[in-house]
Amino acid sequence: MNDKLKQLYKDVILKHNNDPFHYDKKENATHVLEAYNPLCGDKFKVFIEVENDAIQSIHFHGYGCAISKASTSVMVQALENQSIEDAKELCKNFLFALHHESEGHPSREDFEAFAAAREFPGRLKCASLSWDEMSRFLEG
Amino acid sequence: MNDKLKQLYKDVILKHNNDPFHYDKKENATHVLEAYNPLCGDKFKVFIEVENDAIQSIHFHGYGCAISKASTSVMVQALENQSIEDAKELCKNFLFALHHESEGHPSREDFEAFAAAREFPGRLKCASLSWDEMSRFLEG
Amino acid sequence: MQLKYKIMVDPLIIRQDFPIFRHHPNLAYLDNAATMQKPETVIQGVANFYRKENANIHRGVYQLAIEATEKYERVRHRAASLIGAPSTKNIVYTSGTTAGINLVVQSFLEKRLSKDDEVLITAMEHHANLIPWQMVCKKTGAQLVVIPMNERGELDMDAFKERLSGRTKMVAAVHISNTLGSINPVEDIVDLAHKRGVPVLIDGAQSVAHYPIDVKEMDCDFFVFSGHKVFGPTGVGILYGKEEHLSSMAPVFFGGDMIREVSFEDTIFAEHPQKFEAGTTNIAGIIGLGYAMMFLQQYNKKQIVKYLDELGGYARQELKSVKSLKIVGKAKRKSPIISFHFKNIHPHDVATFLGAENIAIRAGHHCTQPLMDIFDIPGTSRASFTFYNTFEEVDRMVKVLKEMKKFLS
Amino acid sequence: MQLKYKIMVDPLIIRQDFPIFRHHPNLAYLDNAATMQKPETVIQGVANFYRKENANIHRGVYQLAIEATEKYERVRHRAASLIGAPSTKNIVYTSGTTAGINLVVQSFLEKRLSKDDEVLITAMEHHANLIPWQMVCKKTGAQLVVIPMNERGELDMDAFKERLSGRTKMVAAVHISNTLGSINPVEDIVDLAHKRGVPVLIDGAQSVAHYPIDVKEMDCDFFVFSGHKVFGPTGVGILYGKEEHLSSMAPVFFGGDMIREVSFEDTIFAEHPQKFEAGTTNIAGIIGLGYAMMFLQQYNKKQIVKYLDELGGYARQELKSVKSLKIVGKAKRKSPIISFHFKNIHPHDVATFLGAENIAIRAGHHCTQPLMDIFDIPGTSRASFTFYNTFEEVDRMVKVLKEMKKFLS
Ligand SMILES: Cc1ncc(COP(=O)(O)O)c(C=O)c1O
Ligand SMILES: Cc1ncc(COP(=O)(O)O)c(C=O)c1O
Repeated sequence: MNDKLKQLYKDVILKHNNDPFHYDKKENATHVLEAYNPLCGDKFKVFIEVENDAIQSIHFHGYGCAISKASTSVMVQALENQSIEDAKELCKNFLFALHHESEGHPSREDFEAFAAAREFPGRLKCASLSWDEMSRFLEG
Repeated sequence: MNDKLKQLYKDVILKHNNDPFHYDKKENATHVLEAYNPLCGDKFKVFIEVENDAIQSIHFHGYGCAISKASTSVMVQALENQSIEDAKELCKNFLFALHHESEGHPSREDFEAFAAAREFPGRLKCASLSWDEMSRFLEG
Repeated sequence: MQLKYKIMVDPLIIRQDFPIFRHHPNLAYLDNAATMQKPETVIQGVANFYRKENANIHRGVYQLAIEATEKYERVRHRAASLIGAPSTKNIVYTSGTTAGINLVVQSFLEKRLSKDDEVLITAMEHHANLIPWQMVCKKTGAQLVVIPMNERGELDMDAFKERLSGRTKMVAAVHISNTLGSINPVEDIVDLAHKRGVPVLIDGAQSVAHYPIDVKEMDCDFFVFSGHKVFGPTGVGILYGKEEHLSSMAPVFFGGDMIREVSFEDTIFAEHPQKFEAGTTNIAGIIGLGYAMMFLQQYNKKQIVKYLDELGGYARQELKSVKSLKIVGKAKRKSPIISFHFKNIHPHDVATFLGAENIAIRAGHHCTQPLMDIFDIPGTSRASFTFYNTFEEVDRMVKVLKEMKKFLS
Repeated sequence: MQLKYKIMVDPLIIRQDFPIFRHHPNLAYLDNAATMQKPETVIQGVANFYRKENANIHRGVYQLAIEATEKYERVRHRAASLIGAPSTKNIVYTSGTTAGINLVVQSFLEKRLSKDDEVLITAMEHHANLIPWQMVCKKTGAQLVVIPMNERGELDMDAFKERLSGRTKMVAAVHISNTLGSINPVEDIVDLAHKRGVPVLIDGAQSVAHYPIDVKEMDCDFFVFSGHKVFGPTGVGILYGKEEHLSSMAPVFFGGDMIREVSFEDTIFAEHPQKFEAGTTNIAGIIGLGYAMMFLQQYNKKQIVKYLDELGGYARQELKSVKSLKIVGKAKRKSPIISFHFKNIHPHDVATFLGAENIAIRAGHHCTQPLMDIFDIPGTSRASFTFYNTFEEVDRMVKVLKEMKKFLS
């Protein structure tokens, strides 16, 4: 099998896809985002409890490919208990790691896993779907 | 100048174009045909008096290129005083001479003049415009 | 594997006509239902038109313009002969299937449709043959009625008979489902509808390239297809209509080349088909479509169908050997369009694994979202074959699917 | 004759990019207002797309589909930059000028128009920018109001000011008349209309190839043009629209690739521009249009205009030496489109004499029949130039006209 593929579907993504973090519906959350890609039908709801300018709890539910699901799961895991400002920063980091070769740029292992999607331009959107929506929400 | 052109615009056509036969409006004629080519705007009215199954008198008026005007003039001249049956035959002869190499096929000089239009396929319709309309009328 | 029969439709020879396979020798192009690759004659036909013959049509007196017009109009004859239309007057040039259907909706149906009338479509329509009818129903207050199908993806003809009624003003049905591959009994559909005096539009986007079409025999009122799905250029298509309909329909797009007389006060339109072809059409595209139809007419459709039945049958059988793969669409009469899905693997991941090995399939809802809802899946992976595809390509696809399944488990 | 100035726009070099002149070395192609010839890069661009890159767009996961989609979407950037649009979201792909205008009429204007409202057009509109407005007026009971011009073919701007009123709901004007060559003061038209809050559509079919266009500066609400008149393929065009309009407009053609969600009950559309691009568009044509715009952008528009002003001026001056020839259209600001007529020689005869010497001009009403009625002539002969045309071609044309005149007298 193709090495680039193996790179993409390696542990982080497969793990999160098979065992997503906080995969649950919380319809009563203070904020519910919908991350939807009409071209492929991927659709996740992200349930966020915001209090005191911080994300107190965050869950997600929905349907999508391994990449989009894992990326949403990684996001949920990364943003829980973060202040809004820190969450913004994390979104920026993730999207930067996704789109740019990160020479010397320190990044998290779970973020870097998605950089392999750069080899599959058709899949970049899958990796960024929920993060894009989250960014829009956080930046107001 | 191009020989084929000279062939086309030779005496018969130029004569009839400059001095058309029975060029006059007779709005009270028993039948008024309109020969119209929307693609180029050529439009002739043909005024026919039919009595006793014969064309007693025929005139035309309108606007068109040298070819269509001369061809209409030749038609008017040819059909005057003809029985409907003979007129049908003349139409057939003209249209045949126009569209086919007339090997040994006896035809009239004034008809043959238009055969040169075969070299200018864009102009065939000009030569046949009024004749086509007349055919449709005669064949009922 | 070994070919078990002798065919004259030899994909290995036919492939040689398609430059894409020279440039991508390793490409298994199994996305023919989305768009087909083009034979060299079509590509050259378009290029040579621009290189040697280019002129605008219909009004020119000079040689290039006359020849372009003749060539352009000759394609109407070829289209008529390809689908068995009685005359070139039945053949309207469009920009594609979608445009053809929208034209019929706006120009033919809208003025006949009122509140409480009904329009019948099938559960397996492409969005192109669904949304236009849905929208005209919304506009007029009519009802869109959907003919259901069984779980194999076969139309429920009893339900169709039941739902046909005095209120039905139009039936629109896809000839071959682009998602399930089901071949619908269009002759019966037309028959039943006509018994009630209801006109029928058949969406032939997926049928013209492979199956013999005779619109006179089928007796449908309208038939539409796209150039790019019959080996031709993008941006062109054909709408066939019965003359009695076309002549009574008012044009809905206006511009040059479709008029008889114009003043600031009023316009008198040309006759059909010209009145539907406003403005400069896709001249080069239509000429390219002529070459595509010429390419198609070289082959015996019976042999094409025979080959594709074998190829599709083989693919379906081999796919069964992939663990937990489910084929969606198991109609008895079907074309070589095969949708499948895995419970735990998203179609996009499937397509990515195949794409990495140069195997092009499509993943998603295939513009049949409501059909996906019926099967309660978000999408499928779809492999669609034509007669330049080979048994070996099936083998390659199945091999990758098995590897993927193993890797992801 | 001798060129009197130094130009970088050198027609003899530019011609070499156009294969048509290799295949017809003797052809004087003076019918550029009808359609332009295509440079090799455009022809190759389309052919190579089909040969090496062909795939349907937007939904594919495999490499070909992704690359095709990117290439296709990049053309939107180029179109935006060519006409100074702020964003690709302003750029709607259409099948041509005619389609763009019809879309604006149906989707933007129709729902805002009622009885006693008025739509203003000019007396020199092409049928494409006349009949759609006429028909929507008929349908809604609104009035089509025509802005007159003087005998030189210049728009009567005082009359325009007078006719603009509270009832005016739309102004549609041609940028450059395809019959008279008049260049209309579109900036003033837009200014005046906007002072009254009236939106303006500009028909740029004849302007984009030669003149610098900046829709932001012009501030028009809509701007339309055709690919085939800017050295590009047939069957494609661009509609520019302000985002505030495009976002509020409902699509009028429905099908695949323009939706967000679909069920049998309802459809939610995608955003603009996608919602206006139903079905498989003319993908290869749009990619070819990209190459055509690239070709255009190689040249400095100022130099193009300078050359064409000289060439057009020369042609007008030389034509005056032909006995009894009358030029129709003598606006001060004009492009190299020259209509002329003889009292006693029909335009078709003129075109035949020129055509026999391989000089391609157009004869007829040029899809501006009402304009012909104003000048009380049934048609004109029209020579229209672009920057691959030469002074020598003018000389050839004039020579034949003189011979013809002599022969027919
Ligand atoms: C001024 C003008 N408007 C509109 C059109 C129509 O363009 P198309 O036929 O490409 O749609 C033309 C071309 O004929 C034109 O010259
Ligand atoms: C069955 C069916 N109908 C309609 C269409 C729409 O065709 P086009 O996009 O060429 O207009 C397609 C193709 O996607 C199809 O498969």
